[in-house]
This record gives sequence, structure tokens and C-alpha cells, in this order.
Amino acid sequence: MPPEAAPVLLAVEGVTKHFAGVTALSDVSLDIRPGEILGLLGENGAGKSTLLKILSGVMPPSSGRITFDGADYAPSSPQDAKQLGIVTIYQELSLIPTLTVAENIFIGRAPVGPLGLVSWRRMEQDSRDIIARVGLSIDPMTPVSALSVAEQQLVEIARALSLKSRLIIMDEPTSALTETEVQRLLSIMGRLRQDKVAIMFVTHRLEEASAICDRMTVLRDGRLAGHLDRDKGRPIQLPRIIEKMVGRAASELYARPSQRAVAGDVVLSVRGLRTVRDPEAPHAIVLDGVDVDVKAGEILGVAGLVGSGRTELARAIFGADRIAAGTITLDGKQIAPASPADAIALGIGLVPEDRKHQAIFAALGILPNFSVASLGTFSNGFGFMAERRERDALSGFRKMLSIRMASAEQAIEGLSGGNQQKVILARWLARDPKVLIVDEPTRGVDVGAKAEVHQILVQLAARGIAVMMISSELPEVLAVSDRIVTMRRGRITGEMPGVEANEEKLMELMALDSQDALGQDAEDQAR
Amino acid sequence: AEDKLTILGSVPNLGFPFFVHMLNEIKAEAQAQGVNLTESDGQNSATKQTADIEAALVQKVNAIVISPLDVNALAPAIEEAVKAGVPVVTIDRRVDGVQGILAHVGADNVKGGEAEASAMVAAFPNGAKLFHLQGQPGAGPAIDRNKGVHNVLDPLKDKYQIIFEQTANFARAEALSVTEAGLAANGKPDAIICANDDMALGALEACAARNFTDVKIYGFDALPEALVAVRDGKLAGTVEQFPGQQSRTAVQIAVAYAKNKTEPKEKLVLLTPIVIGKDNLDKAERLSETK
Amino acid sequence: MSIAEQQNQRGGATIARLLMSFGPLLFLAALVVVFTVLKPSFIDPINLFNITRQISITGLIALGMTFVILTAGIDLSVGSLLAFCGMVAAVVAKGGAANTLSLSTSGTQGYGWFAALLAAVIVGAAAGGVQGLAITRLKVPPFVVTLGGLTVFRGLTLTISNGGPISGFDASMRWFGTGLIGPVPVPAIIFAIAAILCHIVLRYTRYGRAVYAVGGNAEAARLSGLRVDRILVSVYVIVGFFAGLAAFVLSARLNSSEAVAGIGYELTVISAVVIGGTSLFGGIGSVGGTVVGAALIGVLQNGLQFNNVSSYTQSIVIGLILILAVAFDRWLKSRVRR
Amino acid sequence: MSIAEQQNQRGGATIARLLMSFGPLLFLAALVVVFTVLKPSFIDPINLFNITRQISITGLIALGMTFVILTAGIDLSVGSLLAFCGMVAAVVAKGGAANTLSLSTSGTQGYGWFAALLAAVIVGAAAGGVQGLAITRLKVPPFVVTLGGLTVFRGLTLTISNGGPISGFDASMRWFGTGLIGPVPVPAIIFAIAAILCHIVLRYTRYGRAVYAVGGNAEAARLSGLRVDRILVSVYVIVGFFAGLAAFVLSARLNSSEAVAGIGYELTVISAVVIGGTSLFGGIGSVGGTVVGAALIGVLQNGLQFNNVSSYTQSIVIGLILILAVAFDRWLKSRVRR
Ligand SMILES: Nc1ncnc2c1ncn2[C@@H]1O[C@H](COP(=O)(O)OP(=O)(O)OP(=O)(O)O)[C@@H](O)[C@H]1O
Ligand SMILES: Nc1ncnc2c1ncn2[C@@H]1O[C@H](COP(=O)(O)OP(=O)(O)OP(=O)(O)O)[C@@H](O)[C@H]1O
Ligand SMILES: [Mg+2]
Ligand SMILES: [Mg+2]
Repeated sequence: MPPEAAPVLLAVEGVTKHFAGVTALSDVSLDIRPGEILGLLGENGAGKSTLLKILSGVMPPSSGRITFDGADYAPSSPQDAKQLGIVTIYQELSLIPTLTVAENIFIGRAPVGPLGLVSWRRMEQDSRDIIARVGLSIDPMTPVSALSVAEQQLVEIARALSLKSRLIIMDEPTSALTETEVQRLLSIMGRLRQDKVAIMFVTHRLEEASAICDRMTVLRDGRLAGHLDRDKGRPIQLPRIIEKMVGRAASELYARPSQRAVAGDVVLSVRGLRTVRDPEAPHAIVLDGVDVDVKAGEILGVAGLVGSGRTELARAIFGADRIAAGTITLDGKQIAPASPADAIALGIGLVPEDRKHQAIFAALGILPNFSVASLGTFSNGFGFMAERRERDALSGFRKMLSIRMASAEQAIEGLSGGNQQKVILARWLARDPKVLIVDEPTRGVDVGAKAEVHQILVQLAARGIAVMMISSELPEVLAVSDRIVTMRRGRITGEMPGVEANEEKLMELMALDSQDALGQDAEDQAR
Repeated sequence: AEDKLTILGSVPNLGFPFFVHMLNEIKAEAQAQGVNLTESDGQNSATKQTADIEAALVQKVNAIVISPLDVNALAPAIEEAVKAGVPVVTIDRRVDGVQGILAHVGADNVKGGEAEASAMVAAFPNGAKLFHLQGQPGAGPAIDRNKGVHNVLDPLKDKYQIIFEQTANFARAEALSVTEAGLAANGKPDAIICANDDMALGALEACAARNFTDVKIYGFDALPEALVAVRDGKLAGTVEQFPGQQSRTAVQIAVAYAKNKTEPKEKLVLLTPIVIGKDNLDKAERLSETK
Repeated sequence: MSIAEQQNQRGGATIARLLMSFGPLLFLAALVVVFTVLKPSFIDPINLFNITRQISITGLIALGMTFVILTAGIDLSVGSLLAFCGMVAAVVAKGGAANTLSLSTSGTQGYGWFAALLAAVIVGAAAGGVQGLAITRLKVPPFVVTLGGLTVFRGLTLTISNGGPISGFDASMRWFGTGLIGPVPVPAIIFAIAAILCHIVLRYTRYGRAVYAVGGNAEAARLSGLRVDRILVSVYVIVGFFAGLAAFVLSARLNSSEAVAGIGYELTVISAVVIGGTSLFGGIGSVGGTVVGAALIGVLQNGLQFNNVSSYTQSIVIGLILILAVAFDRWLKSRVRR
Repeated sequence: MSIAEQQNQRGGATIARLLMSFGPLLFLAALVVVFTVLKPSFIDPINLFNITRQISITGLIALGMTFVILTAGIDLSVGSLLAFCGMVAAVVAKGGAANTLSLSTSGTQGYGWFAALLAAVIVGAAAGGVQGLAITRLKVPPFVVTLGGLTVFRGLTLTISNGGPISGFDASMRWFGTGLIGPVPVPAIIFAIAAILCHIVLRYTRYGRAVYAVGGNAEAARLSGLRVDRILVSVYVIVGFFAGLAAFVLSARLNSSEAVAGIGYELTVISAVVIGGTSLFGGIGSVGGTVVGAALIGVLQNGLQFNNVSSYTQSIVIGLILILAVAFDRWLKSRVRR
């Protein structure tokens, strides 16, 4: 049924939003009908999240009008939106880390017994069913702080789905998910569409937007860049989207970069690496005998499903987690970094997966964020900072990586995600490492910046650095890797040259590790 | 050794040298009398001192010698002791409204304040401008000493003006700052009356820094350090309440009763506080410590 | 993760949870054993009841403080607020400021214990509410607002009492501080009832869970539709209420309201909460822990006094044991997590 | 975002930054004006120098506390540690515990001011280091460790001094508390030099950068190769050092080291740091702010005393102004954000 047949559920007319000194949204209009999936797209900082926050009552617009069900709609808090059946999955995860999964799902609406007292038993049972819908099989009484980012994202999705809703707003719900979970989410969205729920969907992964969205609204620099409709029921094609987003035809995003360095000698070699269960992180995957090599001048892609242990591998090499057994060899010499400081001194760098919590110093300026890993390089023998040299280095990288920033003093918080990521990359480039490990380097980064990050990685490899790239996005892995290894359950399950790889081959290796794994998987699914 | 008597000796706050001296004297006398002593420090909290008494009652002490932190707040605990048949002798401060206390040995803080102010009046028969540094607001001795000073000076308002009256919380450092502010704001006074020796010594430093060496400063408690300052003519005087004598007498009374049920000759032993000046230094109890 | 692993983990979780909540309790038990060995009369019922009575005052405030710290807040004003509420209760009990100098306990002029109690808790709750509003509306951190409150309430107390104590209440009021029900002191019973109620509120009501949520992550709680500011104000109202209740019990016990009451209580109270395992960063903690924390401090003080340890040494020992108790708890938790 | 907008933002940022750092300064200026209007002699140099001398003791400790709070830590033990270091300095200055009862100032038996100073700062730094190790190794929160330290150091102080003061130092030592260089009091000069050094360290050295980074995000700092634990220990060493230095100056000024010195200083010191705009959550703040915060408190106390305001009213006014000063700062910052 064509969605136009139904009356408009929510209409935004000429909404503008100013922050001190910034206009985040300017005269934006759009509408959405029941049973429709509307994609909201745009580069980092285009204003997508700002618009969604206005719709969900987090902040008021500076001007403009919104109607819901034909009536004026001006929520003063998320509570108001919730009462109308507008449910939001926020970009910055909004779970309470100290509470259990069950409590997060039932926050503010815990099932109560006859005396008005919370029934923990019912809460546990009900939440078990709810998270099963998104394919999670964790104990609902686990505290959220023990979950991986991906699991948290799934919990958040599950919670939103469990609320009685007429409009679901999803701000990058898939940024931490791998293919399997994304497919599951898309099929759930399809079902919701049949149930006449309207969905507003933000993502930087254009393939999935193209696959599921009925219509798209594209923002550029806070302004409406245009609307896109399905063409006779066929998915909206990527080039059309990209052109609207960036304002010019995008020639070869994701195209394999042309000149590749010839891979050199093995720089980093890992043999039989094992970790033990850490009581501080009991849910973390335990590495179970990992062998892997990275050569100078190559990009080694590491693919795997959520929880396959890729992050643990990176952290173990980097000295951030304790190693139980195995050897790490760097340039032929065996090393045993006991802390990141040791690893860094040896010439290893790590761009961690959780930018907000593990990489950026939100309140500090760009300059200290940039130089924090190279304080020795940028200071003189007496321990004083050589600020001139530091600034020069930063402005060099600013040009090289085309970082969009106002000044070196600006708080890094004020940058878009993509630009923050580039500053973190610059942090490591300043050290000129032998080995650079990047964990989900483009999470939440828009399509243009993503291509730039890929270019940067290729350039690094060309300079002879051994790059290990962990990514949950298979197209990304395929696009930039010279060689790809797959992981599952703390083990390496396969290896192939980048040119020979394709999604099907990788998925197969990521999903299987042994004969019985299939059966086990089916069981997992069933739960 | 099991049949040796045990008494509880409790003072309000061992953070202050005055009470340290008191407890030391209690200790010495207990030793002389051949009884065990359980020590208690109220730590400036009525609940702590009450708790200590309760613990002592459980341990069945034979007598209690106590200088209560507060005349009212310690009453219930002391009442409990009396009910349990344990003889109680209070030192320095009385508790209000409790029947059956064996004896009280003390020197009234109000009287001490009066003596202090009177000494100043005697030094300035023609009137004077003064500063008054009070103790910690709300604390028993601070209230009583303040009352004593005002008892004397309020009727003589025209001749003796208190131009600057502030608390310095019984502390030397605060007295120094407060006096500095007072001197800057009001110029040199004729005299400074302080509710304890620590504050007097702080005020002394402030005056010395401005070269105001002829300000007459009065302290309270007759601590050794203050006695030295009196001897050297830096302090005009300090009030002696004979805490050592009080303590020893109290222990004697308590032990005599606990041993032989000897009733004290007097239920109320009041020592009259005196102001120690240069001329009567020998009357000071702790003169020997100033060598 | 395999099912076996998950179950293993879950089983581990249960044992771990138990041990975690038992951390401070184990420590408390060890202390009791040590003191009993040193001096067997330590566990005389009389002494144990003494201890319960002694901890009930700071314990009551610690219950309220648990709510505050669960939201990642702090209240430094409780000691002063206690003195202030106590003074208000005294004025009411004596029937007006004019009668405060009378030490008579006939009480005919007074308004009675119930009015005094009501006045104390209402003033306490209101004062807490004002501080809560300053925190949420003026966006001044709780540390600063309640540090200001600490000096303001002390000043107000001294102003109404003119520095002195107000003493002499009638027997019906004094019963709340000194009375017994069977062998059990009334303050201890009040504390026990309050603790049970707080436990139920925090564990089994939506409000209680919202308190945890706000402390776990205030921004996420707001996005999840909780009225964060209201909840924040409410916890300061609660701690203020308990400061008022504690003030009433203390005045009844001492038969006197003092201007210097409660000095330094904030640190004792916060210690009790923190020793009990509540995180100063919010979101984690329990009433049971606070009760154990308060008991630990009470037992320690009483036990040292019982053994005639010199007051100077007491300070040293208490400080060290405070650190050790928390270190032991952390160690247990890191050994068997969740 | 357009370039014009960005530049706009940048201009805004500069004004905002200026105003932000001026927030407490504006408030301070307003206070000075008010007090001068009330009593013009308030700005007599003699009174202003009095104020600088008075704030120098807590100000010195506040400098160290700035480092601690920048790492999101806290040190409640500073008041007790000051008393402890002062007592150690006194024992050394008097030439050993045996001579402490002597009030003589001839000083021939003593080890001289330099030894006393050295003893004070070494003991202070060492005590801070021990606390830092307890925080990093035992994983006990700073609040708890230093709360324990607060009672432990007080107990130790009372033990060495047996409750009494140790008084009477020689003239060379006393000069550090009472001397003048030109018209300027020596303590104020010591404070000024220390403040400038701290400013340079925090602003222009590698170490200072690391302190901000650890406070801004400890996990990110660790993953950036900083030795987080060492830096944490170091800030407690620094605050301990300053407590020792302040103790030396205070003893020299009073000609006496008292067992009761420094009670409650922790709150004054933390207030100074927080009023100066340093965030209790770490990563944000400056030495300049702390100096302004200390000056604000000093001016307020002195000004109220200067006007002979009753001590009860003083408490109330100081508490309210403390809250207002921070509220004003927040308001300014929220007006002109980034
Ligand atoms: N609270 C705020 N204060 C000031 N500026 C803000 C604030 N929130 C957002 N902005 C600015 O508004 C603009 C739009 O931000 P928004 O988060 O809506 O972008 P987005 O399209 O969601 O980007 P992304 O894809 O990176 O999530 C950005 O320039 C951002 O810096
Ligand atoms: N700090 C932690 N505490 C407890 N459990 C954790 C923690 N970090 C990760 N985990 C657990 O480790 C598992 C693996 O997640 P991790 O992120 O390490 O794997 P990964 O292969 O890198 O996958 P992805 O990055 O796609 O999430 C998850 O199931 C999660 O529950
Ligand atoms: Mg966004
Ligand atoms: Mg990962």
C-alpha cells in the first residue's frame, strides 16, 4: 500500500535551532506517515541528531512548528513525547550502566505487584522475552556496564520496541552492530512497518538505508537538501543519496585505493596468545590461542561478529589487558608490554573503539588531545612543553587529514565525530608508530569522512607502517584491507588476501569455527 | 589485682591543653591512690562522652570523675550512672538537674570571666577601649566566660567600650587573623580580653607585629606558655582555675567513697578563680612547667 | 558465549553478590570477635544495646545520605542542619522562644513532643528542599551548596539559641531518647523501622529505582523520561527529613538541644554510607550496607573505648580501619565480580 | 557549519573564555567595592597586606589541592596533616622531643629553621605519597583514604605533642611568618612565588598536561600511554608538600605549633579551589582561579570582621555568598558557552 494513502502522522514545518553561535538547523521541514520508514541522512554535523532531539522533547526548537496527529506538538521533556507514543533510540546510548538490563528495559515502568511494590521476578521474565526479540540471549540481570557496545545498542533497541509506540526515532542504531544484527533489526523494522508504526531512521551506512527506507530526507549544513522517494518501489540508489548529502557527485567512495605498498617484512607477530577471564570484566571474550602476523606497509583487516574477541586481541597486544600465555614479537624481538605506556614506547599505537570513553578528553582543547601520547616529543629536556613545535605539528596534520576545526584551543567536544576521529588518528601519527591498530575507525563517521579515513590508512601503510584494522563493516574491510583475517570466539578462523575476499566468504569464516559450532549457533538463536 | 578499684576519668576534649592537664592530674592522683583508671575523651561531642559513660557502666567501674562537655546534655548519662549506684564527682562544670551526685569540685567559668574583666577594670580605672575575643560559639565555657565578662562590663558601658567583639573559636591562628582585622579597622585598643590563653597568645602576635606593645592582653586558663608571657610582661594576666587541684580533689573524694563509703566533707568544693599577674605568679598551679 | 559459560557466570554471580554484600559484614563480624576475645563483657546485651542506641542518631541521617549519595550527590550540611532542627524542636517543645531559658520540665507551656517532632522534620525537609532547588536550579554542585548550608544552618542555630543550649523537656518527649521497649532502646527501634522502610523504598518502588537510575547516569535517566530534577530535590528533602528526625531523638536523649550539636557528623555519616559499599559516584549501594557501615563505626568506637585505648590511639586506629574496611571490600569485589 | 559561523563561534569563544575566568574575579571585585564603601579604611594597604598574609596559609594548601581536584580526586586530610607537619617542624626546630616543653627561644639546642622546614615538607610529601599509594594500590576512593588520614594524622599529632602546643622558635624561623620584605609580608611572598610556580607547572609543562589528561578521562589517559597511577600519587605528594610548607609558615607566624591547628581547613581549602572554577569532576580548572577563590574567602572573612559583624551573622553570610559566587560563575558560563 502506498504510504501516501495514510494521513500525515508527524509534520515538521520550518524548524530552526540555534545554539550559542551556531545554527544547527535552519528552516527544516519534513513529514512522516504511519507505516512508513523515513531515512534521515546527512554528513556529520548536518543536524540530524538535533532534529531528532527536538522531536523527542530533549530540547525545544528556536522557531518553527511541529504537529503530531494534526495537533500542535511542543514537548517539554522526553516524558511528554513518550506519553504520545514517540519513542527514541538516541545516538549517545542512554542506558544506565549501573543497572541491570531488565531494569533498563523497564525504567520508570517497572511491573508492580498488588502492594505497588516492584516485582523483580516478573521484570526478569518479561525482559528475557523482550531482548530475545532482537536476538540477545544474555541474562537480563546482568548490569549494563558489563555489556559490549553492540549488546548495549541491542538492549536499547529492544527497550524501544517494547514500548507501545506510534513513532520510533532511531539515531544510528546500527553503528556498533555487525551484519547479522543489522539484518535482524531491518527485518524487525519491516514488521513494525506492517503494524503501521512510523520509523525515522538515521544511519551513515547508506546500504542499509537504501535497503529499508521508503523515503529519505537529506540535510546539509543544517538545511534541507531535499527529499528522495523510492523509484517505482525500487530502493533509492546510493549515488543519488551521496549527491544530495555532499552536494556533488561522489565518484569513488569505497573504491579500492589504487597504489598499494608492497607488503614488507613481518613487523608484529603474535603466537598462541591467550588471555584469562578478568574478574573486572567477566563477560569479556577470552582469547584462545591467537596467531597473527602484520607486515610493514600492509593493512590487515580483522573481521568478526560481535563478541568475537577482536577488541580483546587489540588490547592484549597493546598491553591494556593481561596476557596469560603466548608471545608477541616486534621486529623480531620478543616483547611483553605490561601497560599501554610500554607498548607505545615500543612503537605500537591503538585507536580504541569507544571514542567517547577511551579516546577523547572531552573538556580539553584539540591541542592537548592531539599531543597527549607524545608529550615527550613535544617537550624539552626540562619537561616544558615546546608549544610552537606542538602547534606546527598539529597544523601539519590538520592539512594532511583535512581536519575541520576552528582553533587549536577549541574543545574537542565541539567537533563532529569524523573530525574527532581524525584528531585521534593524528595523535598516533605524531608518534610515527611501527604498528597502528585501529578498532572501528569509522564508527559514526559520515560517508565523506569515512572515505578520507580510508585514504589516510592507505597512506600510512604506504609509509611502511603496519596497520591492523578491526571493523564490523564488511564493505569497509573489503575496501581497504590487503589481507583479511576472521575471528570467532577468541580464535582466528581464516585468512585470505583482500583481493580474493568477498562478503559471503568472510561471513562463512566469521560464523564457523568448528564442526559443532553450527549446532551451538542454532541453540544460541533459539534462546 | 582483680580487686583493685577502677574509676572512669572523662574530660570533654583532649584537643585542648587545659583538659590534657586535667586528665594527667587525674591519672597521677589515681596512681597515687592505687586505683585503675579508664580514660575517656569526649572529643567535643556530647554523644561521644555519653557513649563513654555507658561503656564504663557496662564494665562496672567503681566511680566516675567527669568534667562534662555540657551542663545539660550530659545530665541523662550521669543520671543513669547515679541510678546504677556508681558515685559521680563532677569537675569544673556542674550538670544541671541531676539528684544524687556525690560531689562537685569546680571553679565557675562565669566567676572566672568576671575576675578577668575586673582585673582589666582595675588596670584602667579611667575607662578603656577594648577588644573581646570569644570562644567557640555555643560551647559551654565560651558562653559562661562571655557572660562573666559582660556581667562586669555591661553596667560600666560608658567607661569601658567593647569596640570589637568577635569569636576566634579558642584557636590561636584565628585569634591572630581576627585581631589583625580588628587593629586595622579600629586602631589600637587599650586592652584585649580573650576567652582562653591560646587566643590571647594569638592576639599578642598580632599586636607585636604592629608594635603595639602596650596593649594589655588578658587570657584564661593559666597555661604554662601564658605564664611565661605574663612573667615576661607580654600578657597582662590570665585566669587560674586550678584544674589540677580540682582534679586531684575530685579523685580523692571519689576513691574514698568507693573504698569505704566515706561521704565527702562538703558536697560542693568551689575554688575561687584568680587572675595571675606578674606579681602573683607563684600562685599559678603550673608555674613549675615553665622552666 | 556458550550456555555453560553463561550459567557458570550466573552461578558465579550469585556467590559474588552474596560475598560483596557480606564484605563489610565480614569485617564487622571480625571486629566483634576481636573485641569479645579482648574483653568478653563486650557482648553483654547491655553493651550491644548501648551500641545500637549510639549509632541510631548518625545512622538515621546515614539512611537519608544513602539516597543522596546514590544520586552521586553529597550533603555536608547534615550536622548543622541537625543542630538547627534540634533547636527548632526545642523552641516548640518549650512553647516559644520566650520560655527557652526555663529548665522546667513540667511542659505545661510547651506544645508537646508531637509538635516538636513535626517541627523538626518539617524544617529539616524544607531546608533540604531549598538546598535541592539550589542544586538543580542554580546548577551549583551539591558539594558547594551543602558546604554553604553547613555554615548557614550553624549560624541560624546560634542566632535562634543565642549561643546557648535549650534544655529540659517533658518526660513524654524524653522517652524517645531514653525509653526502652522491652530491653530495646527506643532510638534503636526508630532506626530499625526507618531502615526497613528505606530499604523497601529503594529496592521495591519505582521511585527507589529512579534514584538508582539518576545516580547511574543522570543524562540517560532524563532521556528515558525520568524527571531528574524532581528526584534530585527529593533526595535532599529525604536527608533533611532524617536530619530532623535524628535531631528530635538526640534532643530527647540529651534532654537538651545544643548549638554545637552535630559538628563533624557529616564525615561520620558519609563514612558509614561509603563503608557500606555505596559508591560516591552514584548508582550503586544499599540501605543494608549503610546499616552495616554505621554499625561498624559504632562497634569500633565502643570497642576501643571499652578496652581503654587512649583517645589519641583511637583516632589512629579508627582512621586506619576505615581505610582497611573499604580496601577489603574492594578486594573482595575485584576477586569475585558480579 | 559555514566558515563565517565558525569564526563567529571563535569570537564568541574568546569573549566567553575571558568572562569565564573573570567570573569569580568580578565577584571578588564587587566584594572589595562593597566593603570599601562600608568602611573606606578597608583598602588601607595595611589591611590588604593583612588579608594576603591571612590567605597565604590556606592558599598554599589550595595550590596543592588544585592538582588533586584536577585529577578528580580530593584530600580531606590537609588540616590534620598541617598540624602533624607543624608539630614535626616544631620538634626539629626545638632540637628533639626532649626540649619541646622549653619555651626558650634561644634556639641553641635546636636544628634551625632550615631543618624544620625540610622536615615539614618531607613529612608532608611522604604522608601524601602514602595516601596516594593507598588510593592507587588498594583502590580505595580518595575521599575515604583521606578521611581516614584526617583522623590518623590528628591522632599522631596529639600523640607526639601530648595534646599541648610546642612554642618558642628562634627569630630566623619566625621571620618566615612575621617578616616583611619592603611592605610585603613574607608569607604572602611565599604564596605568590608558589602560585606562579604552580601556574607554570600546570600550564607549561608536560607533567601539567598529564594532570589535566588524567582528570579529564583516566581511561583515555592510560590508553594514551600516561602512567596514570604515578601521576595520581604525585598529586597527593604535592598537596602534602604544600601542607608541610603551610605548616612551617603557620608555626613561624604563631611562634607555636598546636595540636588543634588546621581543624576544618579542608573545607576552606576545597572551597577556594571550587570557587575558583575548578571542577570537582576533574580536568577543568586553573591556579589563577584558585588564587582568586582564596582571595574571595579571605576578603569576605576579613571584611565581615572589619565591620564587626556578629559571628552568627558571619556564618550565614559566608555560606550564602559561597553559593552565590559559584552560582554566578555557572550562570556566566552558561550565558557565553564555548
Ligand atoms: N548542545 C550543543 N551546543 C552547541 N552546539 C551543538 C550542540 N549540539 C549540537 N551542536 C552543533 O549542531 C550541529 C549539528 O549537530 P548534530 O549532532 O545534530 O549533527 P548530526 O547530523 O547528528 O551529526 P552526526 O552524524 O555526527 O551524528 C553541529 O555543528 C554541532 O556541533
Ligand atoms: N569491560 C567489559 N566488561 C565486561 N564485559 C565486556 C567488557 N568489554 C567487553 N565485554 C564483553 O566481551 C564480549 C566481546 O566484546 P568485544 O567488543 O570485546 O568483542 P569484539 O570482537 O571486539 O566485538 P565488537 O567490537 O564488535 O563488539 C562481549 O560479549 C561483551 O559482553
Ligand atoms: Mg548525530
Ligand atoms: Mg570491539
